[in-house]
Amino acid sequence: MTEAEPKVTLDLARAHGLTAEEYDRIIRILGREPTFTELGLFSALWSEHCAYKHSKVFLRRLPTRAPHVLQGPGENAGIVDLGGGLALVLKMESHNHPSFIEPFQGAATGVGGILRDIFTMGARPIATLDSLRFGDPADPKTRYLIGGVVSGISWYNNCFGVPNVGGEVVFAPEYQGNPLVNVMCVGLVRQDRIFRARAEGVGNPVFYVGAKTGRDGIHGATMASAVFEEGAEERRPTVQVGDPFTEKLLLEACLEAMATGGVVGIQDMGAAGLACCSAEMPARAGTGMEVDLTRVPRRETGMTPYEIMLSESQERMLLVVARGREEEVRKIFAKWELEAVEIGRVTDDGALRVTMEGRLVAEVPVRALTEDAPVYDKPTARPGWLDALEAFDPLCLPEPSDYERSLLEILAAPSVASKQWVYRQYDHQVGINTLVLPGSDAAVLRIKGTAKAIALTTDGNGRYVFLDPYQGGALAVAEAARNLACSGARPLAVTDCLNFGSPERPEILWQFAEAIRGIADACRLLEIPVVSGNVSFYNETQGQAILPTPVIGMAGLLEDAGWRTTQWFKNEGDRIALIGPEAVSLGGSEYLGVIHGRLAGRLATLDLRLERDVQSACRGAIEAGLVSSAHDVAEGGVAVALAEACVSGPGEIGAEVALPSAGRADLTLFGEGASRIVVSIPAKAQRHFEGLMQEWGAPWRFIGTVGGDRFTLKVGGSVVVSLSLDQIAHAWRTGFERYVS
Amino acid sequence: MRFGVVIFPGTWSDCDFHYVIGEVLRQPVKYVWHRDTDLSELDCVILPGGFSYGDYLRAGAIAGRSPVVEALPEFVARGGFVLGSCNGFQILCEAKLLPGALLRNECLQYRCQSTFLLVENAETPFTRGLRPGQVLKMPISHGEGKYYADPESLRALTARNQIVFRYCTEAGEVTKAANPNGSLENVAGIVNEGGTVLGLMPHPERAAEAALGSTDGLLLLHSLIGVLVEDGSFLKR
Amino acid sequence: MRARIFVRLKRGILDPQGVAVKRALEGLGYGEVRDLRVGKVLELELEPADPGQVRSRLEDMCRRLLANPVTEDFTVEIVDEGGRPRLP
Amino acid sequence: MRARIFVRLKRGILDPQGVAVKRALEGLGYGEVRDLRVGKVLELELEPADPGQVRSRLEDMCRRLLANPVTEDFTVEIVDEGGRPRLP
Ligand SMILES: Nc1ncnc2c1ncn2[C@@H]1O[C@H](COP(=O)(O)OP(=O)(O)O)[C@@H](O)[C@H]1O
Ligand SMILES: [Mg+2]
Repeated sequence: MTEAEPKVTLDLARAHGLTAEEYDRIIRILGREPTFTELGLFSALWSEHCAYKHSKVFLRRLPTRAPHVLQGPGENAGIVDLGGGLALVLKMESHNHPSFIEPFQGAATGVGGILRDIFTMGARPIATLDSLRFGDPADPKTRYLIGGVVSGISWYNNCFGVPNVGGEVVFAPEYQGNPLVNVMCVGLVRQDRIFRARAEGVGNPVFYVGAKTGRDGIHGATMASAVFEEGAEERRPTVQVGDPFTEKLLLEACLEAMATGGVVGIQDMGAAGLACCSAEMPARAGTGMEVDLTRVPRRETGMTPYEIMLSESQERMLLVVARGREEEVRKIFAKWELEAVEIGRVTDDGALRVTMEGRLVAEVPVRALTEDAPVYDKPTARPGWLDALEAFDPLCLPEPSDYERSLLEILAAPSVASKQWVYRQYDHQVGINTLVLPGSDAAVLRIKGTAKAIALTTDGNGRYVFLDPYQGGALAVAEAARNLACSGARPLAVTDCLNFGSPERPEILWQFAEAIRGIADACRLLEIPVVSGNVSFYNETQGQAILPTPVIGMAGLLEDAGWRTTQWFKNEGDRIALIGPEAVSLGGSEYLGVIHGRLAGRLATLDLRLERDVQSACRGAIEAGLVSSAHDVAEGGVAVALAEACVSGPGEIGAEVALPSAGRADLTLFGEGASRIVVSIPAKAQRHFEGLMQEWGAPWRFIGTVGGDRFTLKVGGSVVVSLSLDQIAHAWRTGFERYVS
Repeated sequence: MRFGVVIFPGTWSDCDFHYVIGEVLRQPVKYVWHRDTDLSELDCVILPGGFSYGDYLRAGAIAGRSPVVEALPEFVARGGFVLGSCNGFQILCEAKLLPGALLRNECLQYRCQSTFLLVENAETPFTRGLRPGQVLKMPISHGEGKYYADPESLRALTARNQIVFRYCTEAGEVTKAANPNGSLENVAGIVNEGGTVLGLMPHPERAAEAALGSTDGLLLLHSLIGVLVEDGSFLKR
Repeated sequence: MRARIFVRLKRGILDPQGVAVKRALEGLGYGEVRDLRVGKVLELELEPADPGQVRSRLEDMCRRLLANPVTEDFTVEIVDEGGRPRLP
Repeated sequence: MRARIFVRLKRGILDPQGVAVKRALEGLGYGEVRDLRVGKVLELELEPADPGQVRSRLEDMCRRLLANPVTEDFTVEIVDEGGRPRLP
């Protein structure tokens, strides 16, 4: 339709990441060859990132319904009922590839994108969390990446003004060429103010609001779906630049405009920009849309329709406004010094029609771009390498000669050590809701005007998923829920971010399918719906996939904010109890990695019913007001959990603990297994506590007492660790920092 | 006392101050848009934290030339109080309502953490409910909070007792380790010559409820509105 | 018409960023750097006008907004199309 | 020996800071600014050496550390004592 545009051929389609079959399908749908702009639209909307073509069949297995779910998957974010007319909006997204290419801007725009997903639903973002994975901490490249990613997140979060209240930082060599940057955001909305990304109302005007369009990130969506190769650095010019200041104005202007009732539907221009919005919004509403690109505010001259449609310039939104309310909406954006331009209208014929300077450059049924996108059910195969890994018995390795040294080494391992260096660069208090700051199992935020609070966490262990994707997936859910239980909360909902290698490889797709099966089973048994999420495939460099890493973001509710509980010991003389089973394993443990440099073995079996009972027991004791501290036993086993409980709080306090022998002392101290929580309770609450545990049917035992200025561990009657608090605190506080500063 | 909380494009502690003044202290409070210049209904103007204009160029620079800030000298001249916290302090310095400037943190990183403040001057309207030497706990959250003034200005500030708060340890020692951003002589907050304009980097509004870890920030506002604090150690205005 | 404005920290004020960059360069083997300071440069594209007048407008902008007189110095350069400074 | 290095955002890359400063100048009555971009300038004091060699060392520094090749361009100038650039 335009002379200037290149002729579309199969080769060009291939260069756009489309297969020959997919290209045929496009021709069949259109009944003709696509124009260049149309090819761009198909390549973006049919990319893995937008169409979920390899994951859709598996994602259907996730439980997404529950009475309190107001919005499940399918919108920009999920929504759950908080009671009292309030709702919580949540979503997590990855920005892995952009962050590898340009860590600062990549991570920053990752934050920007997820914030827009939340406020596009009408909610005010109240917290973010960031879940990060990097390669070898000693590699200078890793230091460069961490520095860039953390300062990018810090810049965007802090400038925008949302507290970052938690997250993770984990290291493993498998992430060396492909770090993970996942950001979760939650927002608060009144239930009568929820907005959806639908282009309703034929004849309604379509408004473009926010920043101008430049040539940023064109092909970002297809890039995120392409395997990294040597020379990927040359793709660099496609990196987007963030402007958190403009985003903050966009937030205020959008919420103000939404409050007038003049806004019908709204979606952020994220991946695949205007292309994605102008197809998805009418598709959800069963309408069509007409867009005149001549009116789109541009930052650069000579932009083609293709570029304007596919640009991923940040801080932009598409609004459908009620006819007659245009002036009202325009005024609000002007007040916030933002552009708001009418660029099109909603139509009734199900087509997306794009014009520029009077020429028609694309005309495609919106369904063709969205619902008709290809869906694959590709083969999966259990990788052969697992047999040898499973057969490995960690107990064939020599027992450490010095347990004190081993404990200090694990505490100082950068995946275990304090992450204060990271979170002190993030504002975690703006909004004055954060009751439990970063540094405990879960962050807790109050809901102003109510007695309630919410708890937030992200969890995922790629080592577990690598060794046993089914259990690993389930364990991620179990651990997230356990973290919430430790803080006193009842889980409400999951948002996930599933980071895997190439789904075109059967072994990777098997990992993916199994992990989802595990997540689904755990969510079903623990009764936690999945309300939103994201899939990030193709996380590999030169055929080397990352550890399969599903990250579970979870939000929970405390009916009484006063129940909130932190992980550190508080009072001399408090009794320490371990709730949960004895069974643990060194397979896939942090100990095996740090001390023996191996990733192998079998995981301890997760019993989901037991998990549920342990969590209920812990929460029950918290709600009864018996618990001074509760800490999930995770990486590093019970020895690390106890040591952290001694030194992670505002004041340090010692403990004396005696554990029954579970065989070798390394297994007892550092063995990892699900469903275990260390709590401390005042001695006078002991009776009451015992009764409650009985009631919930959770296994438990007293293992020691809080107090003094040493940390002492006995196993089977003999002292294996006796360290001063200074030694422990030093190892744990400096372990991460020594690599980054 | 009637409070006005100013909103610049990019301000984010506005709601927090509004909440603390309105809901915790139960005082009359309203928002003031950055283009408003009529402050006649107000007794105290709050310049809250945030990244006004993205803090582009220099923190507080662009906001320091905004209409509402240009109206402040007259407001102060007729007896009004101004409290600038975090970005508000930066704006006050940029607008020359307070001497000196705030530079990038010496560690070159943003810092969000709890700090302790030594009260040096308990004679100002913002601190008369406090004792000299008292230690307050208040969080900071900034990337450009290193106070700087040339030696002469610093001497003048000291001579006139305009340095109100210094970063210190929990025990009240003013040490290098207790200084989170490299501020000159640990300066955390200063007042103008008249004592009616206070600028400080810490966030009093984040230390206004026990549930959030400290109520020391309230003491500043209590002092201002003349409520008896502590053990009645100062007289109502 | 093009101009550039340099804004730098006054001599005597510590430039921690400059120190950090200098140290990093040393670490990479560039020991020949004796001193390094980091400043800002603003590159402006202006309506054509009399250079003398432009210069004085630019200096005004610096005094009123672009430089903080407490901590910063500035210089103004009118440059030709190739980016080379024109003499005043 | 003195040099200065300009590091600026590549053309086409959004400069939000430049946009905000330009708008602020407009607000102060400086409507003549058509475009404004903010960059960094590094002013270096170096051991005396052959200018050609110095230039190539400086360019190395830029590529290895001082400029981000993804988003930034750089130029290197060897300047005389008065701060005026020497020709290459
Ligand atoms: N792993 C997942 N689990 C559950 N829902 C998912 C998952 N991945 C994607 N979704 C849902 O599919 C929809 C499309 O996701 P996505 O394309 O990531 O949204 P966006 O367009 O905002 O990036 C969203 O509603 C999202 O919540
Ligand atoms: Mg999105």
